[in-house]
Amino acid sequence: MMQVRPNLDYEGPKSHQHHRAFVFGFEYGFLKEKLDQKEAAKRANEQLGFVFDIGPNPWSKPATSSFGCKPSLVKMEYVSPEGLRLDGRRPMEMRQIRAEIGTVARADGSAVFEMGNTKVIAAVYGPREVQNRSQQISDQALVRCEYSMANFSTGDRMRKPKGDRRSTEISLVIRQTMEACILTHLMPRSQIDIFVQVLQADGGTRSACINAATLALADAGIPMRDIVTSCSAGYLNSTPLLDLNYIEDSAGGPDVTVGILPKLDKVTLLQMDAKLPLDIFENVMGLATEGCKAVANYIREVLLENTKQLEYRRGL
Amino acid sequence: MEVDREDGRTQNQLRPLACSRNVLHRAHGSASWYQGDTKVLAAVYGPKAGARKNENPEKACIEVIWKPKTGQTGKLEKEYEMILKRTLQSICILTVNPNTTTSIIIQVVNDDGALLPCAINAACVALVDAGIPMKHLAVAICCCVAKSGYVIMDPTKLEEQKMKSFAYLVFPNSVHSVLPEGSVQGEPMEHGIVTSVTHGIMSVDDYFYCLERGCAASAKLSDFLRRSLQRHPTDSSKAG
Amino acid sequence: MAAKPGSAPTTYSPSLTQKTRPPIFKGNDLDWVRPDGRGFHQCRPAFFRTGAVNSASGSAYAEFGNTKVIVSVFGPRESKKAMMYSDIGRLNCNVSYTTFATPVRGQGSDHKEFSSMLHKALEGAIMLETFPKTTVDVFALVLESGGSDLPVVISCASLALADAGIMMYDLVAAVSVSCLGKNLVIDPILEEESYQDGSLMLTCMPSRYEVTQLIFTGEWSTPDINEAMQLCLDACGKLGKVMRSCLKEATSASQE
Amino acid sequence: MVGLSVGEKHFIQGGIAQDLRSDGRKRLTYRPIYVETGVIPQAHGSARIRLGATDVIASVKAELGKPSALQPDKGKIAIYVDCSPTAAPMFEGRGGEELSTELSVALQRCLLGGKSGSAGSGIDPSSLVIVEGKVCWDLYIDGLVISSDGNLLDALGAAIKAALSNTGIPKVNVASETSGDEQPEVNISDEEFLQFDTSGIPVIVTLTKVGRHYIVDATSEEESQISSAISISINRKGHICGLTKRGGAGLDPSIILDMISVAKHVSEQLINKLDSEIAAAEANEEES
Amino acid sequence: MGLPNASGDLSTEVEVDAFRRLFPLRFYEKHLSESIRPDARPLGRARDTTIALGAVASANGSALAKIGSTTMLAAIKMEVMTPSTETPDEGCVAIDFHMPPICSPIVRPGRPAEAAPVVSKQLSDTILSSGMISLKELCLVSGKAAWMAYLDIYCLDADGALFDTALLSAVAAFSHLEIPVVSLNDDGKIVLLSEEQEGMSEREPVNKEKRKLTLCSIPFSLTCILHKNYILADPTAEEESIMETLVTIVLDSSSQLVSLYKPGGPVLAYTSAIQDCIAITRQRVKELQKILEEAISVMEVD
Repeated sequence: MMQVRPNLDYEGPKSHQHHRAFVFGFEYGFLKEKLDQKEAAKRANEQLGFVFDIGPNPWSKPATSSFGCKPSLVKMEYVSPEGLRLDGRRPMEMRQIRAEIGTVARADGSAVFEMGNTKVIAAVYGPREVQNRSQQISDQALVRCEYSMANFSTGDRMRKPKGDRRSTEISLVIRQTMEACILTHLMPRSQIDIFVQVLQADGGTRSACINAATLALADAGIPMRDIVTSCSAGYLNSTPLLDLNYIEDSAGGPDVTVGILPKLDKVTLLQMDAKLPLDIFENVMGLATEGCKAVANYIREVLLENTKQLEYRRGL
Repeated sequence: MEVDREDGRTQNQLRPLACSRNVLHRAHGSASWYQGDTKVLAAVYGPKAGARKNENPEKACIEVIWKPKTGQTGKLEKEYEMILKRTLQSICILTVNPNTTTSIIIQVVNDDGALLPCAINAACVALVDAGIPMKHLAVAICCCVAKSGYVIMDPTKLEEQKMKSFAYLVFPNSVHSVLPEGSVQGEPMEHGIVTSVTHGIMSVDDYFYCLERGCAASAKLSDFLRRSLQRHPTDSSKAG
Repeated sequence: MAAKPGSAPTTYSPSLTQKTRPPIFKGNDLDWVRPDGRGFHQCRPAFFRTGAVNSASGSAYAEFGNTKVIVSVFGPRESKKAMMYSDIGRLNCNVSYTTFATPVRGQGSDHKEFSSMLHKALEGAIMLETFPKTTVDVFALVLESGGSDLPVVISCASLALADAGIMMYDLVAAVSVSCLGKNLVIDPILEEESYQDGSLMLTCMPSRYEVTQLIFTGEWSTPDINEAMQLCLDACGKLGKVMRSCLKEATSASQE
Repeated sequence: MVGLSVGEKHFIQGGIAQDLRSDGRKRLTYRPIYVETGVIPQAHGSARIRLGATDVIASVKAELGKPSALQPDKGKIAIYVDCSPTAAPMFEGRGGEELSTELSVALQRCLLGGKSGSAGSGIDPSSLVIVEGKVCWDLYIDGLVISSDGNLLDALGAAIKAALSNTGIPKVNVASETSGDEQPEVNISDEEFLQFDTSGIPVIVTLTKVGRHYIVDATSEEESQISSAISISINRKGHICGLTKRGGAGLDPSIILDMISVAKHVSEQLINKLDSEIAAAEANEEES
Repeated sequence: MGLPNASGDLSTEVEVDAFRRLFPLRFYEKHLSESIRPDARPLGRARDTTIALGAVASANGSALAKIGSTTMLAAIKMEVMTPSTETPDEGCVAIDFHMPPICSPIVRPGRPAEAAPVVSKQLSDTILSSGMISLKELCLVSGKAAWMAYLDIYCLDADGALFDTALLSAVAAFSHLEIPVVSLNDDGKIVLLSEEQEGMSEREPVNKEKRKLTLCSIPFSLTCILHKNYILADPTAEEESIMETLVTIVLDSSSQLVSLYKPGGPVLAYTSAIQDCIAITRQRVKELQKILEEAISVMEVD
C-alpha cells in the first residue's frame, strides 16, 4: 500500500492572506479510491490539479470578517459544483499541518501543532509529585489537562471567563484520550499535567490539541502505548469532508472527531454531534480515520527528526 | 363567622395530606409530602464525616440545601435554608453523632402556598426515615389573617396573596414517653413554638389568635404524621 | 410581595442639564484655584481614629475631606489557603468599595488593583518573620470616595496594623500628587483626579526615610520627578506625625 | 517560585557583584531579543517576542465602539494580559489571575499614561475617534505569556510596541452627517489601512536590585533574589512615562533617583535595538 | 470586666477570662442567676444606641446607627426607572444588606457571609410590608418615570443584633432622604436641576413639592434571647453564639405586629414568654422613636 505522506519539503505559506489548501493533494487520490468507490467515481470526472483563488477567504480581512458571523444554515454551498470547498480544498483534502517540538523552554515537554489556521501549543509538566495530596492515586499516575483559548484566538475578540463549559468539556476529552495511551501504571503516586493553549481557532481545535499533546508527551519522554492522533470529518452538501474549518464546522452539519492509536489500530476517541445515517457515518468515520493515519505519519516523522537532532547534538 | 374559600374548605380545614417515605434509593432517608397541590421532596444524607467548613467536635452539624422548582437559589431560598436548618437543629439530638454532617436536600416539586411549612414537614419525615436521633417531631402550619380579622388555615397560593398577613408556625409534636413532661409554667409542651415567621402587619391579638388556632390544627397534622410514620415505609398514606 | 423579585428594571441616575461642566482650570492658566480652595501644596486635614471595629484585632478609620475609609486587621490567624510550610507570615490584603462610594452607583465589588498595591506598600514595613505559618488579613472598605483613595487606605491600614499590635519597622504614610497642566497639586480630590495629566503616589516609612512603593503615570521629566518626590516625602513626614499622635492619644486614653 | 539552595543563591549574587551573570551577561545587558510580527493573522496587528526562554505574544484588535461621555473626543484602549498555564503549572485554573491583573495594570500604567490620556501615552487616543462623541475605535491589546523565564513586563511591553507597529486599522468613511442621537453610518474600507505612529511608545526597563547592584532583564532564578525592583517606562525623549515599584523592601529616595537615571541610559540602547528588530521583522514578513 | 468578684487582681482576672472561654454557658448562667449580664446590663436593657444622619455625602440619604458596638451604615441613592405597566404610578425600593470582610473575623473576601442574604431578605420584607413608604410617592411622571431607591446597608462592625441595627439605620436613612429636584427634558429623560437653575430654567421641575417621603408607621425591632426562663434583650455576638434561641419582634409606631421571627432554637416559646418579649419591645420602640426624633432635630438645627 502506498504511504500517505505529507509534503514535508514544502515550506508553508508565510502570509495567510494567500491561504491555500495544498497538502496531501495528489496523494489523497489513492485514499479516496480505497475509501469510497462512489465518491471516487464522482471525482473521476473532475479535473485533477489545483484551482486557486476560489471561494471567499475567511482570514483576509478581520474587520469585515465573515468569521465572526455564523453563515446561515439555509442551503449554503460548501462544495462548489467543481468539487472544491470554500477554502479551495477538495473534499478529502486536509489542511497543511505543521508541528514543532520544544517551544516552551521551561516545560518538560512541549509542542506546537498547526492545522491550517488552527494553531495550538501544548506543554507537559511531569511526572512530578502530586500537588494535591487528596488526588494522589497509589497505583497509577494522575493525568490532568487544562484547555484554554487565547483572547485573540477567534475572529471576534472573545471575553469568556476561564473554565467555561466548552473548555471544561474539551479538557475532559483530551485528558481521557491521553490517559488511555499513557502507561500510567509505571508512574504511581505522581502527576502529569498537560496544558493546551489555543492561539488560533479555525475548526478542529479538539483534534489539533490532541495531536499537540501527543507530541508534547513524547517530548517529555513519558512512556506511552502508542501515539494518539486525531482528525475530524464532516458531511455537508451530501459530501463527506475531511478536516473541517471553522465555517464548515459552524454550518451545523454532523462533525465526527476520531482519535486513534495508529500502530495498535484502535480507536480511543469518537465523538459526533448531529445525526447521520449509519452507512454514511461509516464513510465519514473512515475518512476521519484515514486523516488520523496521515497525521500519525507526519507526527512520526517529526519525532524521528527531533530524535536525530538530539543525537546529533549529543554527538552520537 | 363563615368564610367562603375558593376550594370550599372551612376556615380550619386543611387541604388533603399525603406522605410517603423512602421514595429515593440512594438517599439515606427521604420523603415526599403533599399538602393539596404543594408538593415537596426531601432527602437526607448522613451522618457523614464532618466537612472542614463546619466541623464541630461536640455537635453534629446540619446542612440544608433548598432547590427551588425553577431558577437559581436567591435570597428567599437562603432564608428558607437558614430557617429550616435552625428548626431541624432544635429537634435533633446533636450530641449523639459529634463531628458529623447531615445534609438535607429539599426539592420543591410544586408551590401552591404554605411552602415552608410543607418543606419542614417533609424534612421531618425524611429525618425519621434516615434514622437520625431526634428529641421530638415537629409539625408546621401556615395561618392567614384576613383584613376583616378572620383566620384561615393552610392557605393556597392565591389565598396567601389576597390576605393581609400570614404566619408560619412550627409546633413540637407531643412526646408520649415515660420521661417527665418538658413544659414550663404548666403549659403543655405542644403549645410552645419552635419556629415562627410572620409576614405582613397584624395586631398582637391576631397573632395570639393565630397561635391558638394553629396549635389546634397542628394536632390533626401531628396525628397524621404519627400514623404515616407507623406504617410500613413503602406504602404511602393519604388523609382527607 | 410589594417588591417584584427577578425583575430588575434598568435605571439611570439623572445628570445635570448642562452638557459638560467647565474644566476646573484652563490650559496654561497658572492662577486657577482648587475647587476646595486649598493651595497647590496643601493637603486636606487628616483625621484618624483607631479602634473603629470592635470585632477586629485592630482597626482604624480615616477621613480626608470626603474620602472615608475603614480598615480592619484580623490575625495573625490560621492560613485559610492550605499553604505549604512557610517560616514567615503571610499578608493578605483586600480593598472593596461600598455601592454608594462613588458618584455613580457602583457594584461594590473588590478592587483587585488596589488590593495588590496595598499589599506591596505594606509588606516592606511588616516584620513577617514574627508570625510564621500564619496570616494577617488587612481588609479595607472605602465608605466614600473623594479622591486619593489608595493613599488614604494605605495610611489607614498601617495604623490599623499598629492598633492590632503587628510588629512593624515603621508606620507607612502615603501621599499622591497630581499633575494638572504645569502645576503639581498634592492630595487631589476626585474632580482633580479626573482631569489629571499624570500622577505620582509615594508611600514611605517616615522615620526610616525609606520608600516602600512608588507609582508614576503620565509623562515626567527628571526635574519634575525630583520636585514631586520631594513634595510627597515632606507631606509623608507630616502625615506620619499626625498618625503617630493618633496612636499616642489612643494609648493614653486606654490607660486612663 | 524557584527553589534555590544557599549555594546557588550565593553563586548568583556573587556573579552579579562581579558583573558576570550565570549566563555570561553583564549586569546591564539584555538577553538577545527575537521579534516576529504578524503572527496572529486574524488580528489587526500582532507580534511575538522571545527573550531567552521568555516567550510572549501580543495582539491588537480594533472594534468600533462609542466614546465615553466624559471624553467624547477620545477612543478607548485597553490592555489585558493572560498567563497561559503552558508557561508554568501554577497558572492553571485561576492561578494565573493574580499575576495577569498585576501585569495588565502595570502595562496600562506604563504605556497608556494618565487619565486625561494625552500625556505619557504611547498612542494618542484622539487619533482613534471617527465621529466625535459617536463612533470611535476601541483598541483591545491582548498579551499572552506562553513561556516564562523572568522579566515578563519588559517582554510584554516590547511585544505590544511591536504589535502596534504592525497594526493597520481599516480606514473608515462616514457615510453621511446625521443629527441628534442617531448613530452615523460608517463604511469600513477594505484597502486602505491606517498605521500608528509608534515612535512615541515607551519601552519598559525593569531594574532589579540584588545586593548593592542593579541588573536588567533578570531570569526567574535571579528574580527570586529580588530585594526590590523598579519598572520604568521611558520614551524616546527620555521622559518617564510610568513607574511601578515591585518587591517589598524599602528604598532610599536617592537610590530610586539613581535607578531612574540608570534606566534612562539603558532605555536608549533598548529602544534602538528594538526598533531595528521590529523593522527587520516587518521586512521579513513582507518579503514572504 | 464587670464581674462582681474581679478585684483588679491580675491572676483572678486571667482565671475569669479562662473560665469564660472554657465554660461560656456556665459563666453566663452564673450571671443570669444574679440578674445581670457580663457587660453590667440588666437582662431587659438594650445597649447604648446612637444615630448619626447624613454620614455619606455622595448619597441622597444616609445614616449611621450604632447599638453597642454593632455599627451599620445605610445609604440611599435615587435613580430613575421606567415603571412597570401593572403599576405605572409606583416607584420601587431595592434593599441590600452587605457584610464586608471588615465587619467580622468570620467573613472572608470572596465568600459572602451566610447571614447577609438572610438579613437582607428579612429587611426588605419588613420594610416593604410595614407600609412605611408609599411607593406612589416615588412616582415622577405616571407611566414614564419613577424613582428607584437603592438602599444599601453595610455592616461595619458585627456584634450581635444585626437585624435591629440594620433596620434602625435603614429607617433613619429614609428619614434623612432628600429627593433631588428634577425635570423632564425633551428626550423624555429625567435630568437634574442645579440650584441656580431652579429659578430661571424654562423647564418646570416635576417634583417641586415632593422632596421628602412621608413615613407613616415606622417599624422598630428588638431581638431577645430566650434561655430557660430568662429573656435577654439586645444580645451581643457572644451571647448569640452561646444561647441559640433568638426571637426578633418588629412593631410599628402604632404597636401593630410587623414581624415575629423565631427561627428554631432549642428553647420553645410559650405564650407567656412571647407576651413578655412583646412588652419589652413596646418599651424599646418608644426609646428608639425618641432617639430617632432627637437625631432628626439635631440635623435640622445644623
